[in-house]
Amino acid sequence: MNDQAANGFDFSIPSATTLAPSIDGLFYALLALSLFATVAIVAAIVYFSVKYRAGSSADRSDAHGARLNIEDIWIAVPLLLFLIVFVWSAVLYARIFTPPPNTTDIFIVGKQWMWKVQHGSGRQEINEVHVPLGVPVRLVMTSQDVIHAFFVPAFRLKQDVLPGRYTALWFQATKAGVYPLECSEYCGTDHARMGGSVVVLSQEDYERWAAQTLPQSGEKTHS
Amino acid sequence: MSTASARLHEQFDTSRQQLKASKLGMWTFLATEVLLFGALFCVYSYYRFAFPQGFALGSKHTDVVLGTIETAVLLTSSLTMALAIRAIRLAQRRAAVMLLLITAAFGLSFLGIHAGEYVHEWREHLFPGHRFNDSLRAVNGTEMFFTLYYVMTGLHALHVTIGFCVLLVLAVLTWRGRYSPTYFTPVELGGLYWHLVDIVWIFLFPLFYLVSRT
Amino acid sequence: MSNPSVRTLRLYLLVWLALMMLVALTVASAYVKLGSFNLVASLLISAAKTALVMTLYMELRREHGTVIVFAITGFCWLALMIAPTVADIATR
Amino acid sequence: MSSYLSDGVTLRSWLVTSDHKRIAILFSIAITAFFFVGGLAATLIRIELATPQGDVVSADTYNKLFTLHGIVMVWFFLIPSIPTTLGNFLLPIMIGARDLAFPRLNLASFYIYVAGGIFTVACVIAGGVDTGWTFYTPYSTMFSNSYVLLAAAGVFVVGFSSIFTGLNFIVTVHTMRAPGMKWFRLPLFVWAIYSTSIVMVLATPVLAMVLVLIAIERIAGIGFFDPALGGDPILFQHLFWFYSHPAVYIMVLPAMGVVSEIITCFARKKIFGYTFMVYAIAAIGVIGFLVWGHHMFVSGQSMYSGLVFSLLSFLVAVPSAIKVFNWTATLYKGSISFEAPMIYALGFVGLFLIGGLTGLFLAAAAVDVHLTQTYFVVAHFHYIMVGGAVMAYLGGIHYWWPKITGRLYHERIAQIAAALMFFGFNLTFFPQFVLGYLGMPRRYHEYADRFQMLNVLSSSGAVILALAYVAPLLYLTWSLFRGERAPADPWKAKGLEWTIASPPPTHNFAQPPLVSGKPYDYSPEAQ
Repeated sequence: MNDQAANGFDFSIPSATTLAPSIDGLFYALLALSLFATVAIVAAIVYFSVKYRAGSSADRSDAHGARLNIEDIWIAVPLLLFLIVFVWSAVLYARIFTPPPNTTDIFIVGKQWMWKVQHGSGRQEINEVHVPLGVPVRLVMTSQDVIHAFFVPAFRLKQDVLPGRYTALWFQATKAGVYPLECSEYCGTDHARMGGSVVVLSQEDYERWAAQTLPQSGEKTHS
Repeated sequence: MSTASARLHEQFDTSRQQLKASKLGMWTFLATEVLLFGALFCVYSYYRFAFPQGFALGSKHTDVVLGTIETAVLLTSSLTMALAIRAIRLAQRRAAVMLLLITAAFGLSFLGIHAGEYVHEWREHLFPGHRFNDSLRAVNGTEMFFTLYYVMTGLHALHVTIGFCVLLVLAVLTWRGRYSPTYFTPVELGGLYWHLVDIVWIFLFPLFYLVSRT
Repeated sequence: MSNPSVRTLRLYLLVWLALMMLVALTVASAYVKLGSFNLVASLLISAAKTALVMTLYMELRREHGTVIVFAITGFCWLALMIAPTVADIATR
Repeated sequence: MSSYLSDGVTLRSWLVTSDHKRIAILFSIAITAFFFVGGLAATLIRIELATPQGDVVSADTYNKLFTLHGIVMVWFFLIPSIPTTLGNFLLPIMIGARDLAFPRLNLASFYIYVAGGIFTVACVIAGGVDTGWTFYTPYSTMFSNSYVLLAAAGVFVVGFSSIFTGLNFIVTVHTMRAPGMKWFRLPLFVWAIYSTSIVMVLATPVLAMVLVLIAIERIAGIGFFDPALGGDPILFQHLFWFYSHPAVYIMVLPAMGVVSEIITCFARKKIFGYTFMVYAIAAIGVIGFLVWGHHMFVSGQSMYSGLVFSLLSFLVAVPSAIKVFNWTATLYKGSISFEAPMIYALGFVGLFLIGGLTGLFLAAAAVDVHLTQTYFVVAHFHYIMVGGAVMAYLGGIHYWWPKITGRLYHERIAQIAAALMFFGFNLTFFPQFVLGYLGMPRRYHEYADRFQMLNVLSSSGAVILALAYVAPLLYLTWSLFRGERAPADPWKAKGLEWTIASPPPTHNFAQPPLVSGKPYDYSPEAQ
């Protein structure tokens, strides 16, 4: 696990898929919008509080001159900004939920408190998912018992895994490495221990790895 | 009929205001009843959309004759309930008591018919769970149809039972002359409740008995 | 002794008759192969019955506007709940 | 001079009272008790999370703790808090009535609340419930072996207390306003409580039915959300969130009403854009019912539903934005003083602003895919509920304390406690936004080492917050017995409640007051 400085002030997480930068882009845009609004409002409150504090000699004539057109402005402006952000987010959301046609499919079964993974080549693994770099990968997931959620912070993606039906999560990895995997939908006692990792290998390494059909836990099979 | 008038509660200024408050309070309560049943109608809509064949097949196994009779019985009980309130307005106490008792009797007969249906369905292995008849279970959604059928008609039957008790109490109080053409709010509120229970059945009947009979 | 605000017996019986006919109609409509229109028909008939019961038996027509709004709000909120929920499974 | 407090001092006169003011006090005692039960659970959670390993409590105990914290805080403190205490006490007085429309129903509502509380306490004693306050199926119905039925019964019962209180307020506002008190002369607090009551009445029945369905499925082993039967767990989420999102507006709308009253009084200025504020309250109440799907962007809900719910969630943010702008504009050209209620109110505006803006991150479906089910969401809703609703509740308690108890509290201590609470709150919950972005999931008993620094910050903030919450309990209780006697209108505020004695007589008004103008006719004295 290439963990960053164990508990230093490192407030960044890797961005390891094609969609991650776009999602981060929208995130930081919203952050900027929020910072601006917060600073503006708090500054106004502080300024008014100081200038018009009880007993101050500020000019208070025409205090109740209700300029209602300002009311329309601060209805229209937020509405407009919100619609812009909505369209931006809607386009991204659609891309997140529409896998490209030719994906490498990996089958995942969530079970109370572990992830069972089955690759196309027959290779199986527990709590670890090896995926190829640079090609679209689609995880076809279902659950054996309760609702879990397959969450990889470095990919900025998560998808609930439901019993009784399949849910899918697609991504295209852009950086090799090992990224933490977490279960983010509460699923019982060891919900916090249901983590694992997603290992991104280059295309050739993945093929060579997937070809070996040694069972991951290493006990000798009779064949 | 004695000109009994309401005891004006001290927080009200006029009895007209008190009547308006009771009516508004009752209608708000009826709105919560609509939404209480509404959650079940929402579950019904969701699964009817998901399993159209299952619901059609399930509906064919309900007894449409008894269902129709029940609907007629409940609608007629709404008539007698409305006539009972009309009778009180015309100060015909004896007629009002009779009509209230007839309405209660209709309610009871509805419950009786419905109990009969449940017994019949128990024998035909139509209760969900391990006893559910396998040929029906093969069609997706049929068992869900019957799960919904028992929960929704069961909750409705519970409301009919409550209504039945309310009607008996109202009949006794009317017999004792508690109400008069100028004050009969409790009977009116009881009537509103009874009509709503009838309206719920008006929707339950086609959704369970008449999904498709072809 | 007739109190003007009281409706004639005839009206109550007429409403009852209409309700009975609507019951017959809804049962009959189930035996006709209309496909998805079966559901629409049965809901419309039920709505008609409900309207009859509410306006006349529950005397909504004579009530203050607020009470009518309260009476209708429950059903509107029900639609607000069912429509998006069914839309979800329909577009999944 | 006899008041509602001195009319009858026997326990019986309190336990079977039908005076809305006494019922408000009964509620406030019960609610404060539950607040500290939930608070204790929160303290244990924060202690556990100070270290990455799960070393203070076992995983099972931790799951029961956060579930208890959720259930108690949501249903036994936040939802009843302002409506049943300040609402019960002030609504009749503010509209010039002698009492609520159905006083006995009001008392019944209190005892139903207590009955629900008894179920929940029984559930804790029996061994607790570990499904989270959201009761998601199939875990809550098929897999959890904790006391789910007892918890569901407690919430089911307390739901009816909410419905009856809402019904009582709606009928009272419609039928018992004093002469001249037209709809658009109602104080914004009354508008907020009225809109909250409509949301309570229309949303809570669906919660009651969902809990019944969980009970049926858990007892009978078959039911609506069981995948083996073709059931769909997502349908449970639809029904649950159809109630639970409006529930968050039940929690914040009354707080908005309180803040409007406080800011106008301490800025000595009419509210800016009264009509827009009323329409904003109504809009929040109605649109609040259409947005529940934003809790389910990654739950398996269809993409198109997600987009529609995302759009509607952005629309519901607009009325909240209007309110924040109007509160700020009210300060313009006022004569602002900073007693404790005003610190709470301004604190509310700041924290509610951050809570609302982070809500936009979650309404944007694409960003929500990353942020949902992490501590970002935990921080968001705590900014709205704790930074918003609890701050406003305490602001309201301080603002109307002289009116309710006839006593003055110690101003300096109250201001310090309010400031300490503001600081402690931010230290507790702001780090959680960063934790959420870094990918720390919710409801985790153990977490990765890289999250420890921020968790330690948050836990230390929680200690300060806990202290800040204990302070009002102490100095307000002290003021009950030793506080100075309060005049009828200590803040020189406008509003019918300030025209009668402190504490008010049992029947509020000798004869119904005549209302002539719009509320808040303050005029800032140009010193």
